[in-house]
Amino acid sequence: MKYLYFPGCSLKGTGKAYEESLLAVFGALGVELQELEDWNCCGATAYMSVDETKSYALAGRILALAERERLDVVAPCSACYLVLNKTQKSLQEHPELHRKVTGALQAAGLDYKGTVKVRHPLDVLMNDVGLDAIKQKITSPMAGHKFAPYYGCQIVRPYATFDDQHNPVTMDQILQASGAECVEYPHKTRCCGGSLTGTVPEVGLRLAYILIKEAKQRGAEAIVTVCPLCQFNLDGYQDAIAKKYERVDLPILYFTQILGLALGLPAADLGFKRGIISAEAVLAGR
Amino acid sequence: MAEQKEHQNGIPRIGFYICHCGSNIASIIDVEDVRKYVATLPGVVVSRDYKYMCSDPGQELIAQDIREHKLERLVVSACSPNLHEETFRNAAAKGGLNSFYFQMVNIREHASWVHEDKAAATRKAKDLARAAVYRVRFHQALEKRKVPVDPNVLVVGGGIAGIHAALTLANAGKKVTLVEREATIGGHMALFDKTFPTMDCAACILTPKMSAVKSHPNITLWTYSEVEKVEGYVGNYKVSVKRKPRYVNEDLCVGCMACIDACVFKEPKFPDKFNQGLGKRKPVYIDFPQATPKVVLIDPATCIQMKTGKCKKSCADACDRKAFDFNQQPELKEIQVGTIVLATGFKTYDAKRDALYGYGRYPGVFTALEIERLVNASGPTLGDVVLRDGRHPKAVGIIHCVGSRDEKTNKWCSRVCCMYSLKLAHLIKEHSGAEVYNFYIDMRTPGKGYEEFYDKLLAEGVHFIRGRVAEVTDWAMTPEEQGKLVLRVEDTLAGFVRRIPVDMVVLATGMEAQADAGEVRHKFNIGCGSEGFFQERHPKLAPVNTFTDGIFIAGACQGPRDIPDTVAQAGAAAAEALVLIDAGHVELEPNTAHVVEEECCGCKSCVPLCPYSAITLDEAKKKAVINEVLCKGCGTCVAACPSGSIRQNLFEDDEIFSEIEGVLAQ
Amino acid sequence: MSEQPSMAPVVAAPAVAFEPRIVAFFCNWCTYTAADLAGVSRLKYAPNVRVIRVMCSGRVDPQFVLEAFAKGADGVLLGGCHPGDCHYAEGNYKTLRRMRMLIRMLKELGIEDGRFRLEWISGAEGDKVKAVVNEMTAQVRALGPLDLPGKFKEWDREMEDLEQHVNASAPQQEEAHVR
Amino acid sequence: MPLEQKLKYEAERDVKFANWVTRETGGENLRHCIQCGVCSATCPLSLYMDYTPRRLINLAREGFKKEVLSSLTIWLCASCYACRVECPKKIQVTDIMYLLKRRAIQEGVYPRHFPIPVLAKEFGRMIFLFGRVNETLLVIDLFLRTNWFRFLGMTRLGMNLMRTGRMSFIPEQIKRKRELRKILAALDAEEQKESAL
Repeated sequence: MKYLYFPGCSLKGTGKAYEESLLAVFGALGVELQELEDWNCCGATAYMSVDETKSYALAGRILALAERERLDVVAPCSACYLVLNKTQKSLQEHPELHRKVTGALQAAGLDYKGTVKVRHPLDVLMNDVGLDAIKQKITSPMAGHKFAPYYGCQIVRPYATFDDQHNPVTMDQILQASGAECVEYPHKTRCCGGSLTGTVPEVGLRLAYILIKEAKQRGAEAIVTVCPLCQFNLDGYQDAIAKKYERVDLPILYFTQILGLALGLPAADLGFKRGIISAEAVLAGR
Repeated sequence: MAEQKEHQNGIPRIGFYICHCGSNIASIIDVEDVRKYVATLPGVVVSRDYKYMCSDPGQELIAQDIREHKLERLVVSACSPNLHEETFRNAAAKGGLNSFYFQMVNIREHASWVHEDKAAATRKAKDLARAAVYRVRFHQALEKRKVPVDPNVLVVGGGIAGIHAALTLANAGKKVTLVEREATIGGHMALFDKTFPTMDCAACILTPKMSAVKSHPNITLWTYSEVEKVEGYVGNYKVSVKRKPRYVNEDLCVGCMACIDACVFKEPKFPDKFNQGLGKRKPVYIDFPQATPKVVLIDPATCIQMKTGKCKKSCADACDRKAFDFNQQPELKEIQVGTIVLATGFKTYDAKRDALYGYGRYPGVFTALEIERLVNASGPTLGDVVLRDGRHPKAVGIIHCVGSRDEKTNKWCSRVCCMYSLKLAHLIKEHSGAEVYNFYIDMRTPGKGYEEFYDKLLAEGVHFIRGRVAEVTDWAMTPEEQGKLVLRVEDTLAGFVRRIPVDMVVLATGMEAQADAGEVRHKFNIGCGSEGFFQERHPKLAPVNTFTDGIFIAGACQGPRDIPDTVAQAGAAAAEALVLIDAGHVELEPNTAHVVEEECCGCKSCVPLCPYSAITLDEAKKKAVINEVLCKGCGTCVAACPSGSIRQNLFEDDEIFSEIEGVLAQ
Repeated sequence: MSEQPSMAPVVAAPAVAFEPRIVAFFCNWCTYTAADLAGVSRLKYAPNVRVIRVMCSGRVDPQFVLEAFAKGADGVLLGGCHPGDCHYAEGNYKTLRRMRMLIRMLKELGIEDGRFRLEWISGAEGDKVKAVVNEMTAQVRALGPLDLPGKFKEWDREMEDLEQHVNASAPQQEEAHVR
Repeated sequence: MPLEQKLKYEAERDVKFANWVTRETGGENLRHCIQCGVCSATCPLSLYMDYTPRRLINLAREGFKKEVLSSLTIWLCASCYACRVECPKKIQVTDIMYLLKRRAIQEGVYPRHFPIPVLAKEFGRMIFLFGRVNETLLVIDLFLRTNWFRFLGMTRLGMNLMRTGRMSFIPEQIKRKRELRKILAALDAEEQKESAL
């Protein structure tokens, strides 16, 4: 099993722990990831507010580069995953946009056909690797640990390609396969406010506080997420939350970190030291 | 206005008529221009335009011209032949011309209504008229075929639509077979407690009709049965019906229910489907006390005797009539009927599909049908409105349009939900005293006494919040919300978002076509719209007819509707069947195929093509023969015949080739 | 149209735009009814299609299609019930089989793909009639005129020229040969 | 308290603006809105907005351009797509927010001191320069351009990120920056051609 890997800016910056744990877990499961050569930023949500066509062209370059390799692309960052999927759909549905974007790409010697498949790590684990294969490789199950599975917005919205829009379950199933328990968490797909915390803190902090507090009340020892922006937002601003509301101190982890532990990988390889809120309780005894 | 000219040698004398249809045609197509143009075509001796060709004076004009100008062919440019072909054929006959010396041109549905460019539409009208003028020269004089109509009728579906249609037909003296899939007739109406807006009790008005069906000498009632196969054509259908085993002899059982008391299960243990799973039943059961026929049946999936063969069969022992038969087998019955009324009903939307409303996840969320059973005096709680844990709700939210008016699920308005939500709001308030909220997008109350009913509910103090609920959640933000289900909604009239805590949520689920509507329509060879409901022949003028003659539709199988509309439509379907029966025969289009014997080479390539097995090979002569009674006139064999020896009346090769030539000539 | 003041530059009068002529064969029960429904629903679509009604798409002889092209059609559209929905049980399956062969033959004759189209349109799909007609009109417009009658004439002329040429040159050759 | 004008005259409407929205990608379904409000109710940010998404859609549809473009609503949208998923009429609310944001920036009517449009522009500049985005530099830049005083309050977060090795002051760059700039230049040329028409 081999895929192209599109890390995106976050996984090289604030989301390093995601990259470290993802690569470790995929390696342990025998899935090869080949980093896309000379990839650029996908434009995320911000660039769309400035220039629509250019924003699609940025994503278009990534897709065109990927097409040359004839492999599915794995995009672990939710924003990248959405932008790449949205670009393909929009170009397909709007001929005029398609003309402009492919024209610009051709000016730089790139060819876009729209043939590449953009996948999420959860999708690959669930549908290509399979739960049974994962379960077989679990060596140190996470028994006794309780987590709140948090998917965030952009991996199931607006395009639910591999999971339900309102009640996604793939990560729940993977965490359960790791031996952990998932709390019933109503905010699974509620927005964390990540794109606003840096700019309008009073708004972003409230959204983050709601998510963390509810997870805590439902007995979770950590929130487990799939998105680097959510992780940064929920992990990085707990000091500010403490100042404004109350101290919450809940570790925010990536699902790949939990799965990595269950696969018996050393915590040091899984980026645990990168969490601002310490996850010692989760690591206890390992 | 008219052009007239002298007759040309060798070509039949053709009359051409173009209709204005008020302004429907004339506002887009320059009818005078077309009239003048057609007058120049070979053979055309009269060319006229007229305000309404289909009117009496319009038809009279044609008949008179035929006599006066000795017309030999007739072309009318007007609306769709599906609407008025018959009208003008009759006009031709009135003038003394064979009806089939006529060709119709559709310039309304196919031109003036669908084009905006006047010049292009007029060009199209000319092309189509020319094609008809070229074609009609080759028309032959034909006669319609007459076939007798069997007076017996099949009604499929025993809901209120089927019941009403069957009784109407039976009261008119016709023999009716009523086939129902479930163990009892009554359909959805039997589940309801009250009916809007009059609030009369559903059972009080339905059960007398159910018993009338059972006791009517002209009705044969087959419940727990399904139609397997339909063959034949209008007036002469052969139908196979499968009667599923009840494991109780229907003729012997008197419905005393002693067997149910005697069953080895002392307490009812299995989910009761009739009560939407809110109550329990035993393996031997009857859906409800007034079930018709009043005959018990056994559920083989839960009965110990059926599963293991090792039960002491106390039920059978308790039966003085010895009605039990654990070895009963399905039975296949064949009947002969002339007409069929389909009244197969609807199913309700599956509330689980809208995950955001939490049905199946939060026990406090109910479907409207479940509430119908809860408020029913003979339901599982005897009319007590309680939550699944036995508590009484203090606040109830009714969410409208669940599975309706939503591009993601069903686009249509289900028509009944506003009204039944009002009814349930009233009943819940009456039975429990709870605070009731209605969440609606638009209130749709078009019906006799419906708006007044809405007004009454407003006066009763039921809350009406205009907004589509975004979420049902147990996430509490305030102490009052603890332990409640919270509905988040924009009160669009007030202009802000509200959170409303309730104990019980009722989902007003919409109406959908039956899950197997697709299969059923194939069996009966009728059409479905994209929503899955059966397709009527014309949305306004033939609402109970289908494209297959002799098969009629009634009730919610054709689209969402309430009880009054359903009953009215059932009566209409029965009347349409009676029209055919009383006429005694039907006339069929003479568009059958026939073999020109001397040209047939006996290659047999046509024989397997015919879906009706109308073609055989005369072994002695080595020539194909077509049975005209069996032929339905599709023309597939005509197109396939390598020697060109098969011809189809009304669709001869000459006719179609000249139409092609005419449409393209300039 | 012609009364409108011309917006075009005065120098060159634009040539009359090409308007494709498309002949359609619609089955009575599904596609013809769908076209009626499009009318009743007042959907607007391109005025380039002329419909010939048949009871079943199974009646359509490939010769009808060829004849339409030969008589000057730029495109031919054939509409029937969806597979499994035929009013006559299975006429449309036979159509499908037959038309697959025809499509191969049209290719041989040099008639482009987009000029012949087979569509399943049920009686409820008025909007599909609109979409198909508009799409096909645009497609055929892009392909330009087919004009088989014109080509036939041209071919006839070429044949005549060739004949004349052959007749004119033959005696000389014979002479040369004799010499 | 100043009195707010609640009366609107027909002359205040800009019908062209509404038509423009329906022509943009994502705006096509604008007119199908039945004002059910599910977008506002599902929106986690509607409580901060001056107009709820439902009201904004209504204002845009009616052509109240000034109100729409100067509203805070469009800048508070976090692009979580909850509204778009719930909408019974498949209105692409998120994309409408995007296209309104772009128009507001174009027309220069966004609130100047408001950091979000500044961030959006800064983001674009960084992509043009490096091909990738460095979150650290982006944040610093942002605060310096809007309210540098706030930057001081964020030092704790910066320290934390440094401690955990998640902060870098050196921007990641792509190799073939010329290729990327060619693409962007081709689109600029296209736009010039269009506006010349």
